[in-house]
Amino acid sequence: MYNLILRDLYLALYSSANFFYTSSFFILILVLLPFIFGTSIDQLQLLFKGILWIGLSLSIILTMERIFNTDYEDGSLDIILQKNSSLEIIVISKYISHWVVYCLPLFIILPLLSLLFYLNTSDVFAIFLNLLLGSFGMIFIATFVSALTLAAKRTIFLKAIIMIPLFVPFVIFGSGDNSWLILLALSMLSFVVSIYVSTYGLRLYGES
Amino acid sequence: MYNLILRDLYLALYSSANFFYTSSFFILILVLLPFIFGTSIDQLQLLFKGILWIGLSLSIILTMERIFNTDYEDGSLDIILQKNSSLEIIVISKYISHWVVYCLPLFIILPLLSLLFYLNTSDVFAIFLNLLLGSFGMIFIATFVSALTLAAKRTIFLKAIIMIPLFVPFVIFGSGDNSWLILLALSMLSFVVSIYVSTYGLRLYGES
Amino acid sequence: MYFRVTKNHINAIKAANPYLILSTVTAFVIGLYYALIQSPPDYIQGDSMRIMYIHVPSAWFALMCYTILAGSSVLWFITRNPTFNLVARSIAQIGMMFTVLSLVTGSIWGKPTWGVWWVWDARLTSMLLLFFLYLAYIFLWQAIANKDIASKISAALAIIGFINIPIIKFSVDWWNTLHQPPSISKLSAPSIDVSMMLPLSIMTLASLLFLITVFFIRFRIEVLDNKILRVGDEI
Amino acid sequence: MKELRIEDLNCYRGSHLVLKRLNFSINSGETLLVRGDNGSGKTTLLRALSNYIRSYEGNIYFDELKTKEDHKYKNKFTFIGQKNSLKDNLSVKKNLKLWEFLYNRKISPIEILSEFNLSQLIDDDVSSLSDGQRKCISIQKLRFSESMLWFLDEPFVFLDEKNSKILMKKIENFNKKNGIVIVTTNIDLGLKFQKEINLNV
Amino acid sequence: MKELRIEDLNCYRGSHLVLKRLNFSINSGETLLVRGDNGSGKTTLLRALSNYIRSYEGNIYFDELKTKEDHKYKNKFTFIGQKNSLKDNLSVKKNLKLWEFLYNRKISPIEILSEFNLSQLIDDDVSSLSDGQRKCISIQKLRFSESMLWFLDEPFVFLDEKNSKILMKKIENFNKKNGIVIVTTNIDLGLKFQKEINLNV
Ligand code: HEM
Ligand SMILES: Nc1ncnc2c1ncn2[C@@H]1O[C@H](COP(=O)(O)OP(=O)(O)OP(=O)(O)O)[C@@H](O)[C@H]1O
Ligand SMILES: Nc1ncnc2c1ncn2[C@@H]1O[C@H](COP(=O)(O)OP(=O)(O)OP(=O)(O)O)[C@@H](O)[C@H]1O
Ligand SMILES: [Mg+2]
Ligand SMILES: [Mg+2]
Repeated sequence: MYNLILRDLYLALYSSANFFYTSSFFILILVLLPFIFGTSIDQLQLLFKGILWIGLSLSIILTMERIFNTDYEDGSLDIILQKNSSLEIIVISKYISHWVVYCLPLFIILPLLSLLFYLNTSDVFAIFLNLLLGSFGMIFIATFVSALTLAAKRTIFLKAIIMIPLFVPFVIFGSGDNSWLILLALSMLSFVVSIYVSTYGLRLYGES
Repeated sequence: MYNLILRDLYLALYSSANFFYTSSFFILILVLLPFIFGTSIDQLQLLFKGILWIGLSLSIILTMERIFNTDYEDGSLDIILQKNSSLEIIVISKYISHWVVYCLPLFIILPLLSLLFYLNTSDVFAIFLNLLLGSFGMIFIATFVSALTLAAKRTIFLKAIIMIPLFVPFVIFGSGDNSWLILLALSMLSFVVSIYVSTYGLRLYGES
Repeated sequence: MYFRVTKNHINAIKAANPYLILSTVTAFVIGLYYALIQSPPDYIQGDSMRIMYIHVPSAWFALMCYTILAGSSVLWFITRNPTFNLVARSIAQIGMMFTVLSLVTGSIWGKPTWGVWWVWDARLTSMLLLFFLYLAYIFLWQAIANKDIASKISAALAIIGFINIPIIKFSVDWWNTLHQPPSISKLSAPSIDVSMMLPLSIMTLASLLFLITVFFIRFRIEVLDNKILRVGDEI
Repeated sequence: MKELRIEDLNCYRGSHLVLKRLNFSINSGETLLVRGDNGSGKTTLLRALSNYIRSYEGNIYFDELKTKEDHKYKNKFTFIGQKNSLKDNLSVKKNLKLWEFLYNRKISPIEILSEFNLSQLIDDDVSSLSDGQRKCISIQKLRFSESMLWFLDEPFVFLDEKNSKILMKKIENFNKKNGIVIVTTNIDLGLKFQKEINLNV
Repeated sequence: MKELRIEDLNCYRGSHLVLKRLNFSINSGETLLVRGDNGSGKTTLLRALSNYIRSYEGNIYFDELKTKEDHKYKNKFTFIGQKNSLKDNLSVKKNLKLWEFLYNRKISPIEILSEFNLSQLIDDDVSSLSDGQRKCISIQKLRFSESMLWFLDEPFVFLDEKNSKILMKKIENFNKKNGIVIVTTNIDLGLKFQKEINLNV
């Protein structure tokens, strides 16, 4: 398991998807805001949270192909399946490595970003907590959709139809206040579903 | 030229999720706006325009891999380069097909969306015009960045970093009022730069 | 025939290195002495304005480095002399460093003067974009395996990105923003007190020396990495 | 009688001189077999002949025109490499339709597939084909362009004996119609062609 | 003395029965050559032997244990297919590092590359290697797992004569150490192995 995670991190570090890129992406999205909506502080504070959520969902959607697909295409997935004792371990290490690579950067630069958008500490903490719990859930969802689409080809539309509605509750509750309990529940629910469906998808993949 | 455009449209129709995917994502985001940012009408109208611009930029960034990269990876680009009399024609037909597939949907649903946000006709028309001119320019930019980065693989984020600064002028003027002339000028400028740089990128690709 | 880097040039650069380092350090010591101890505090801003002595030179050099970067890329396209390409590549990192420095010092300065770390005005934001342009230039070069092509492509990017420079430079005049309009670099009478002018000049000189030192070190590495010396000239 | 002639061709890949002072010529109706070890530059040679690589030194003439400068040269050759120009997630039929657009030429899918006896695969996804089946379809790009030059980069790889024979037959027929073929290979296929060069030093 | 035994193997791909009542067995120290036309199911067979395909009928035994049920079977075989598990945009060295993580085993890159005389490519990007060079590296996955079974799907494809010989030598040495090898091919390579089956009907 550690090996698999290390490997994914190594891969992310040296191929395009590294920390810098991801965090720059978020900063850049946020940089567009003042140009569009003007520089009034209240306005920007209001938008900040919403845009973070949109940014997070997009960056997960944008990169979900990388969870299993790239490894599938070049045959590394065969080795991963062979060399690990259980499918659950594979799935869980993918959660971890994908989260570290594509979500963690957001949380590291979040304090900086909230400075730029004039938020105070307690607000930042609430946003942080919501985003954190939400990002877990969204990674779980992305992983199982990615595993499912490995097995069943020509499901691009299916993929779109599954992903987006599942992200909606996270975005709605995430941008509300005091909703971390709901997000926690949602994430736990999606964890259970995801671990089950992802391993199912991986098991089917061999047959395809 | 028509053939190349038809081919891209055919391909998009049967394989690409993103048409459906991105447009449904942005409809959803727009529909979710009240949930994310609260429900005052004035507020929403203000946000509406901005979110459209963010949506447009993101959906172009999201899909730019498809302008040249997928064809490059499976070798179709070799055929395209060989069978067309000039690189300019290839680039221009890519502009058209990509715009039809990834921007047109937004303009088709725009009237519907603006109903939802209580906008009046003249406002909608202004927004429409700005977005239209801006989308041209942004497609030009996306195309040349895509051509330039052909040799660099799997670099979604890198492309985003290059592109977003270039999108900024569009977004600034686009979300202002009465700025269609500036947008027109910007688009024309980026057309000139793009056609030159894209053909340059395509010419280099063969060597790599 | 165009100018070529030879073994002699490289050796000269290598020989000059210790002197450059020494003079940079000296200039910084003197400059900081004047900036921090000798010069009077500003009567409105107090001691916080001392950060200007770092902020202003690094902002200037951030812009200057990009100008050199874009300029040598253009020259490289015209003359195909690989030396220009190496100059461009050597200057990029330094430029990025100055950009970061001016962003950081600027926002440290912003806290006491504006009350916030950051404002979204045109100059500041375009400076942030400049940082991303540097970043993109450096990453793009690394992301392309064939270095021949990588140089061409990143040169093209550098030239396109040059649009940003006039935007940064004139943003303060064009848009009404919070940021200080030019008071020093106005060509006619500088509207600044001599007691501040002196440390600022020394600090500018020190930063310039620093730029040159780092540039030569990087340039030497680039030359050695890229084997552009003629046969027989290898080191 | 047309001639493809290479004069003193030097070609770099990266910083590495791959093709070194290469000279040869072939005439209408002939096939040239290019042999060479892995990494000896066979693929590079074909890509230079196809104008994808243009930074070579030396000259390539076809019909006494420099290929780099002849604007009509584009329509005179077909290059079949290892990338098979097939979209994995589409059916064979839809892929052939895409080729029709690319080459601007209509050919019935059945006609194309039946040559290698693959008609039953018409509605299958490309991703579910075997390697050999994919290769056969890729080779059929030859049908789409009416060119006088075929550049085939290891075309026999993945093909079984039956399909190799079909391809050999195609090459022979093409030669009879005055076509010029260049085939690369890195092993001894036991095939006889009119001319042969070896890129090993 | 260990034995790999296939009994009455039926295997469907999609709705299509690809392997039909297949029976054979091999013992330690032997190599089996599987021949068959394109689409005859060679790759399918190897993937069934490697447990990637599990929906077959019939049984596969290794060392008298059903492979489908033996949890330790995972560590007993290595499958080398057409996909080469290399990331195009990384250097060879970094790719080998990734393999070290995947297989949880450290081997010096030079040791791996020198076997096929590729040491000079260590810092090159995989995307700039020739097809044969890539294939050689892919085959070296064999070094990473200490298994008793090698399943090689058309391993000689893209290899030149020299490299084919090196691979043959590897197979022979492995046989001497009691390893079992199954090799597929669709053409007559002129190679002699202990056993041979043909999947054509
Ligand atoms: C992160 C925030 C900041 C950034 C990115 C920034 C950027 C820049 C840039 C690019 C220049 C060079 C302009 C030129 O050469 O025309 C500059 C100059 C200058 N900045 Fe800032 N700045 C920041 C914050 C501040 C603050 C807070 C102050 C003080 C209130 C300040 C005062 C000055 C002054 C006095 C100059 C010299 C202007 C001249 O005479 O040319 N800056 N800054
Ligand atoms: N894009 C590239 N950049 C740098 N070097 C390259 C590139 N493409 C190929 N090479 C190098 O050029 C040499 C020749 O490659 P080429 O693909 O022409 O060989 P080949 O004869 O086709 O070999 P094979 O039999 O393995 O297909 C190889 O050593 C390879 O590493
Ligand atoms: N995922 C799949 N879904 C449906 N059918 C498949 C799938 N994979 C392979 N097939 C079919 O199964 C048959 C056997 O394929 P297989 O890849 O085993 O052939 P092979 O003997 O390896 O051929 P080759 O010599 O071309 O590699 C082929 O007809 C192929 O079309
Ligand atoms: Mg080759
Ligand atoms: Mg096979």
